[in-house]
Amino acid sequence: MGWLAAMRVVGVLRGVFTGAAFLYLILPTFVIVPLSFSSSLYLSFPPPGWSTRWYVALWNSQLYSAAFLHSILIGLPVALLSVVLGTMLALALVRGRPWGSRGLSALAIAPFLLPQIILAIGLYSILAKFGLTASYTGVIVGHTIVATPLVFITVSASLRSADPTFEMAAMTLGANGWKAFWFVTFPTIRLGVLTGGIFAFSFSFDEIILALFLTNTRTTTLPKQLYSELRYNMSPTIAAASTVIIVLSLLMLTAAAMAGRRAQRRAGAGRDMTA
Amino acid sequence: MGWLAAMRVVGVLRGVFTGAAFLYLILPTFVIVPLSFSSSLYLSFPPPGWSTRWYVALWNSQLYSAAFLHSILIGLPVALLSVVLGTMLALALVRGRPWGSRGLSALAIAPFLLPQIILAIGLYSILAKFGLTASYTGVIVGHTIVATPLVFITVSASLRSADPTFEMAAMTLGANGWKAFWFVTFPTIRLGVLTGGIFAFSFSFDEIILALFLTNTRTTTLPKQLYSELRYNMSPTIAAASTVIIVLSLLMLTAAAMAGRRAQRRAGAGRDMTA
Amino acid sequence: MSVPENAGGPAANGAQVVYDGVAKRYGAVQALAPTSLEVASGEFFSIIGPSGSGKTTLLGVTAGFIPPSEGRILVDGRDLVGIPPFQRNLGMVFQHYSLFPHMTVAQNIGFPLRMRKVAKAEAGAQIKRILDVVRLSGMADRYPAQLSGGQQQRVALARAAVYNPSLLLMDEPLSALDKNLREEMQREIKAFQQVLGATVIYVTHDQHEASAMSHRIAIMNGGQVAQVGRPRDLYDNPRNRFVASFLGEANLFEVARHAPAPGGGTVIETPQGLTLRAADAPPDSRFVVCVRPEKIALKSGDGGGAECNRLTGTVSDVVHSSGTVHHRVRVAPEVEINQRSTGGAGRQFEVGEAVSVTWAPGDTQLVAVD
Amino acid sequence: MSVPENAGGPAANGAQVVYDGVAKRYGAVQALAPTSLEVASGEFFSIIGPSGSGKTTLLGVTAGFIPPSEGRILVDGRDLVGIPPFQRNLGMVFQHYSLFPHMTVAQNIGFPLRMRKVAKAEAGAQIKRILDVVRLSGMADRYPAQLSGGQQQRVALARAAVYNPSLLLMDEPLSALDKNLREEMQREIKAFQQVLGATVIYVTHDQHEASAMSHRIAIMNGGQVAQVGRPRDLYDNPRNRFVASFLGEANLFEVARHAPAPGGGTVIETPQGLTLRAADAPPDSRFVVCVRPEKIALKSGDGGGAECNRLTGTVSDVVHSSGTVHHRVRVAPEVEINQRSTGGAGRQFEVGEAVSVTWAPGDTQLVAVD
Repeated sequence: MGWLAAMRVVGVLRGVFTGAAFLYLILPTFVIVPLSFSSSLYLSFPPPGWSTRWYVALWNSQLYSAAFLHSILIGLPVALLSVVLGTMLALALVRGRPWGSRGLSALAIAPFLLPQIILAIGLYSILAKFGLTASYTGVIVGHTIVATPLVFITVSASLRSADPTFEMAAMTLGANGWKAFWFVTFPTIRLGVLTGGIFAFSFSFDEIILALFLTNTRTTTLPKQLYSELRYNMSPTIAAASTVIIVLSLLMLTAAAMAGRRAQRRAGAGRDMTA
Repeated sequence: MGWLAAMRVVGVLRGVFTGAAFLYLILPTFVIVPLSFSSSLYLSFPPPGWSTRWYVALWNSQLYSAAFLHSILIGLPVALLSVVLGTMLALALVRGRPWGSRGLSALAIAPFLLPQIILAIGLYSILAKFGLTASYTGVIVGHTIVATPLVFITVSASLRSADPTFEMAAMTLGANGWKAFWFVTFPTIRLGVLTGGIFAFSFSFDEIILALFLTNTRTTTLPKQLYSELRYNMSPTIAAASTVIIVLSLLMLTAAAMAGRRAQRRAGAGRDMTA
Repeated sequence: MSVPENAGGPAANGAQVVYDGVAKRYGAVQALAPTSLEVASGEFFSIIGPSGSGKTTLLGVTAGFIPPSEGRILVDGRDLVGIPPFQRNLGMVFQHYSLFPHMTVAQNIGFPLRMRKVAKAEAGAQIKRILDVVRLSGMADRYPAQLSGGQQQRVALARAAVYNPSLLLMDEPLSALDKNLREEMQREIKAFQQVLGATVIYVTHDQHEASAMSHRIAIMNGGQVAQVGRPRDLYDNPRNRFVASFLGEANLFEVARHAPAPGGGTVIETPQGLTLRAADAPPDSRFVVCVRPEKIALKSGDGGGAECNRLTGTVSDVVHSSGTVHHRVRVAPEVEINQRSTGGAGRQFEVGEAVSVTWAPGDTQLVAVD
Repeated sequence: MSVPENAGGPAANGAQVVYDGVAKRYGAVQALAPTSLEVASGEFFSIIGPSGSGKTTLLGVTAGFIPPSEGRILVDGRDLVGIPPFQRNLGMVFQHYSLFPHMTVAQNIGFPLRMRKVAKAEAGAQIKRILDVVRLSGMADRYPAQLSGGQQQRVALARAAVYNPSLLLMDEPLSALDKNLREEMQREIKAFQQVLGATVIYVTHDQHEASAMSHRIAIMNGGQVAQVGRPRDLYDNPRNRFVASFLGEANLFEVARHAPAPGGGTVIETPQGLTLRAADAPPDSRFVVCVRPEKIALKSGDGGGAECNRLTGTVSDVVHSSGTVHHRVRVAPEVEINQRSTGGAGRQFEVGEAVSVTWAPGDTQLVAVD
């Protein structure tokens, strides 16, 4: 049974490697969490003692509360606009399948992959014309451009895995195009739309470059506030704020993952017996 | 034929909407391109006249050349390290399929989705201990953490679409585990690995937050240089540099898309007759 | 299914369907040559053929998904061309059922009634009635993913039939099921159609399925209808070589020379030098000879009367499968003949044995090449 | 395939395979009950059964992918248990071929030779030889994606056989092909095995495929071997109810009472009040009656001699399919009998006609319930 024993050793080594890789990937982000409970006035590791005073400071900070509110006020319209735009694009490119739809799909994803600093410069020079550089509008427009591809990707995936004969079936059963969409197509991609919306909000909530360029002190977002604080003092309030952002981001990503998984199961249901 | 005519009108409307959506998504990034050919000293739109003087200025700028070199010197090791780490993780989680591999896969993608500013703070506080904050090492470590999930995603997709019986077949034909990997598994995921590597390099080449925190003047990257310039003067040299970055990014994304498509075709080959 | 004789309420009258020169071209490609067919009221009509033969195009044109390039489709005299699918009021069953995964069984079946704005109470009664017919009364609140393949198939049938359409289209509805279930469902669908009284147009690539279920079959090839007829007639009197070889097994012989036989009929010589006798006069066009495996008898050594076709050879293969014995006999270097018999009929032979292969001249079919 | 008689060089001697109490448990679940089987050298041995019956487990244990919980697998006397798959030196053909998409046909076939460090010239000659056998000589430089399904199948065969393994395992190798191609490939695989001389263990869910190709068949059910035998013996003498109903069609009758008949044999009464005669004495255990559809004759009205089984009823269904006529006759409110005949044998009846259903007592099989 030498071969089976060898296989077992390989399995253990694989486990050790996997653990080490995860430490490397995850630790640097989460190192901020213990720092936020430090009793020290400085961001130093390891903390000399423990306290929750920085969370109290965060809670009492007008600047952070305002930034949190701004982030929400920007994130929600971004999610809504991206969902509408991304879903319509996905429907046009995946279901309509126009000539060159592959290339167009790549183009629809490009805004997410191209450097955001260049988008920021470009948007700034356009918005400056209309005097919108420091309003909510500017940053919402910018975030929507980058977040729309996220919705496009999740909705496209839902559409591709949904049986295209669903709509044909609905039509033979008496549903016109609009009813077929509303009663059949939309419910099958609903979870993809939801996932995309969460991603879009989460992106807007975390984004910083566009926020730096397109908000002013009256519309500062949470990450921008973090960034500004960092330049003046390195107090553990930053660590507390970061921890809050991490927790919120993880919650949103978990929600998106769960919605995504449910969508997958749903899509599979109609074709269970195909294999 | 009233219905067919109605369908045609819907088709035209869809085309108009798609075009408008693309203008909105793409224009703000590409508005920088005409600006780079402006004859004006300022970033104003529309340019009063045309010239290529800013490209000449860019070419002669020592700061931009150095930043370009730094970006390459950081991007290449990032791509290499991400490819090794991401591929090994994908093999361990997709092929090894340990208990909880779904949750672990989500965790492996998390570093890409969590806010980079928090990673930057966390890494800074760790690297400060080792005096690595301003070296290449720091930013390479940081970029690798965010880029590894990109490789993990592309390689996992390749592995999932490759027939898992390939390795079993190789074994019955006389290949031990290592040979089965080298001669059969690796070639089938090669294009996924390549795509992931291009994504990783492209990410590093465009990234700015980590670069702001973890590089100094001797290791400034191209996006950071752009950012610094913007704060002091708004000359069209920035537009020229941006145009160069856009062109390089588009080239890399096109290469990745082509590799990805080829990989898809390959993976389909073995199962052509399955449907 | 053993449907109760009085189930289903008032059976709809099956529609009469007339295809009048229906054709479909995509640019220069002719997916469907001008086709004229009549399907009688209440008929179970199957369309079979290899993939790409145009059978799916014909169904798509009927359902309204594909606008025909020319021709008319008259259902009870009304031309369907130009009418959108959702106003054609026909039922369709799809290959993978296309049950809506987010709706329960009752909601799926109720969907066409909801689209027709049928009152809730009335719709509930109709759903209940059709669920009884397909024997799924207890499953109304399940989701499709919770059903077996056969149950999903029944829900799809019920959904397509609940509004009593006079025409049901079925696109390979059983191809996703495994063999045993498929045979059971064949019987269920046949019984279901008898209860409903609807006309059924049924597309399949499985000839046995078509034979088991249909009144008549249209065989398609290369965008054209090759032959239409009852299952038995198609097998016994194929119009051309394609039909002869597509249905069942056929021993086909090329013809080198032929001449009228002294006592009537025809004497044929094959390129391999075999001599065959047929009772019929040869058709005008070029033809091949077709002999069905079950028409052939094997005798040991030199048996068989002079009035028969008689070839000699050696047995090259014997297969016993579910009470049927298949012999393969090599009668010339390049020619093997398939013979088949069921039950105790005829002696069984071993591989390598010398045998005579005999059949009556009347069982020698002369089939046009094209 | 019409393989040249002298192809293939020195045919390997087929391995003798002995399963000695091989079992596999996953926790409390018994995927494979202790199984003992002998497969003779050069035998074509099929394993059939419904999904989940253990046939794939048995193949996986043989190939070395699944370590057995107990028992030995002796191949020519050598115990394979504990030997990794890559040292077992057997050939395996997978359901979807598992051809390596990045290698040409020649590289795919050469892969096992490369793993065995065969010299390049020698390997080239062996690849050329096996390509001739599978008639793909012109395809050496193609990639798998450029081949048809049947050609891919042949490459998979060639790759599994090029190093002359004495044992070939095949896991539903034809299930991905369409029906006509499948029948052609059955013959090719059979001929291929005869050229090679290797022992073949062949897993399939298609009983006709198994019958057409195999010397012997093992029928599995619920992790156990239900019966092993020649195709014909399994059909004619099923050991239990599962085997009787799994193979072909069977008319099965429950037994309410039975008694010895005056002239020998047994008289049986069914719960529905039908009386049947069998030539055999009943087995010790509980049993059911099985009559095969092709053993039954139909006669109009009251025909049939007194020495026969004779039931009367009305024809409920008639199907003509490829020269075979299937009748279904209702002989009691809940009992329908399937009858089948081929060619011109017997008159054909219409639905609704009154008929007698007759068969010889010797064709009444008494089959143990379990």
